[in-house]
Amino acid sequence: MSRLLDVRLDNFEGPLDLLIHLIYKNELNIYDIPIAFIAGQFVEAVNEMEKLDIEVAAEFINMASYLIYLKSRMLLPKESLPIEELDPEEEKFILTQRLVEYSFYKDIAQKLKEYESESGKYLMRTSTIYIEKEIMQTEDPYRIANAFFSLLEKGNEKPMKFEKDIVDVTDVIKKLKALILEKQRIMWSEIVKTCVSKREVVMSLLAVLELMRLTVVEASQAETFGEIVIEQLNTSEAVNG
Amino acid sequence: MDKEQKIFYSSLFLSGEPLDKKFFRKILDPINLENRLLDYMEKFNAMDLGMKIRQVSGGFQMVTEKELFNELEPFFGEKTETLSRASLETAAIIAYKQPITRLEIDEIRGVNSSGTVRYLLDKNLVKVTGRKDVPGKPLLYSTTKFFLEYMGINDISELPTFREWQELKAK
Amino acid sequence: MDKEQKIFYSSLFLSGEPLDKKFFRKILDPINLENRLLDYMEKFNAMDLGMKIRQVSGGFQMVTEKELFNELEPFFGEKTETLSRASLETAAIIAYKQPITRLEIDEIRGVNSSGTVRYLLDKNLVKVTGRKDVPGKPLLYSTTKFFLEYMGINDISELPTFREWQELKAK
Repeated sequence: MSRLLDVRLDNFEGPLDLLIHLIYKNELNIYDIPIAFIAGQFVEAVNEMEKLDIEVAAEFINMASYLIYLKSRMLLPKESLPIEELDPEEEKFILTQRLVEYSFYKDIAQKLKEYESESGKYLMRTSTIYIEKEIMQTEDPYRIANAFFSLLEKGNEKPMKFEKDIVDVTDVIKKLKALILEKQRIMWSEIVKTCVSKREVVMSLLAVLELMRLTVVEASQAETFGEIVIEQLNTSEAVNG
Repeated sequence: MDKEQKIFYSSLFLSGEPLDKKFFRKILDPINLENRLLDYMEKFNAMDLGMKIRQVSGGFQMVTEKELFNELEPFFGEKTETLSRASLETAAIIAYKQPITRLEIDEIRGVNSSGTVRYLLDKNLVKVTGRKDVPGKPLLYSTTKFFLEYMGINDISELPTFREWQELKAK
Repeated sequence: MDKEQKIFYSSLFLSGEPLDKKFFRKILDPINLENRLLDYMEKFNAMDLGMKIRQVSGGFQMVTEKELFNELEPFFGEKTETLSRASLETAAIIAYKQPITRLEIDEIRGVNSSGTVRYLLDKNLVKVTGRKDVPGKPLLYSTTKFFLEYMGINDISELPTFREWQELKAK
């Protein structure tokens, strides 16, 4: 049984976190890590943990192989290294920098956690209060009276207002004829747009049907619920009628 | 300062809305509580901080002083849009003809008023006060108390009459 | 009490978020204002009302005191989960290195941070502040004003510097 069983890998934010844990646990100097030792510890820890989230595991395994690589490099005599590769001491330095930097943020995260919990004890209202009009901005009752009685007066001047809305089918036919004459070809939806009331839409439909009966126009629809196209039939009667 | 007193002030600050005595009975020692709260309120108001604690129906509320209204209003004033012509017309019809159905309003205005009526309901200027006993049982609308406040009148009867309106208009 | 002082307190009472000096410069006499505001804050806090004025995210905010947390929390506390270690780490990196790309965060943490960054964005603790002028034009992230408010700090510079941290560690 390993002494690492008290810590599960998913308690670590990543391989750097685990490395720092191992460094502190073994009371090592972060600025001068014994690579061979830490590589051994790291690989051991990773090996013991089987049931890992795959994505996280990859990061741990990458780090394990990197440490083994670094360890083996450090064992080889310097002269045997290819020129283009970094000096293993330099690589170790870079790793140390990363660890120190990460360790800084790890501590800051801890600090933020304290801030968070402290700050959370101050309760506040997160919604702004808008002052009610204690001195209420009132509407002038005259405006209300004016709105009402003006309406009534308008109604008196034009007592036939509502009747005027009633459209006559012959008027609609006239309107449609003019439209079709002008455009040759018109969509039903365009006709609907020219209507001011539902009633006029119905009238327009009747008018179109009437114009079709008189073979003034022809209507076609490409698909069910599709757009209806109304086209003028090129007869002199249509143009003049 | 006494902890209870601090809790009283802090609760009112956090709430912003009125808190009733029932609330404070839950959070503070209920025995003889009301007298203490009134005492705390008085003390707070005596400090003259710009905020005041006022008694509202059944409770307390922390508000800002009336004297600061002009300074605070540009930043914290409730946005009151004045009513649009459509809303004004509809409100006027309801005010003079209440209770009235939507269809009857439509007839007077000559246009559909459902959007406007909904807006006035939202603004608490009108309310539903029943159904008319005709086929379809349409809803009846009336103006609210708030409408009276908004108009600065005490009673609907204070609205100008047709004669008064004509006289006013003539001027 | 001075009217200006009352306006200061009332504004903080009304506002649902910290108010910065810019706000008060609009509403109050801007000459030497900051000193006066700090003085008002001190006076208010000395009154020990249960509410406190604190300096946060570059502004002033009225909050309740920590000591009343246990009493007030059941009624006014918003249940919010605290940030996970991953979120805290990521937020820390963004706070110090802003503006920073996700890849740069990943490099420092040694793990993929896309989920965490998204979470912090959702929580309004970080925001996108542009794109880095490198191939792929990756997004740049910075911490928000709300991050400061959430942490109860006035400015990022209040966090320990790397050097300060190293010195502490050396001891």
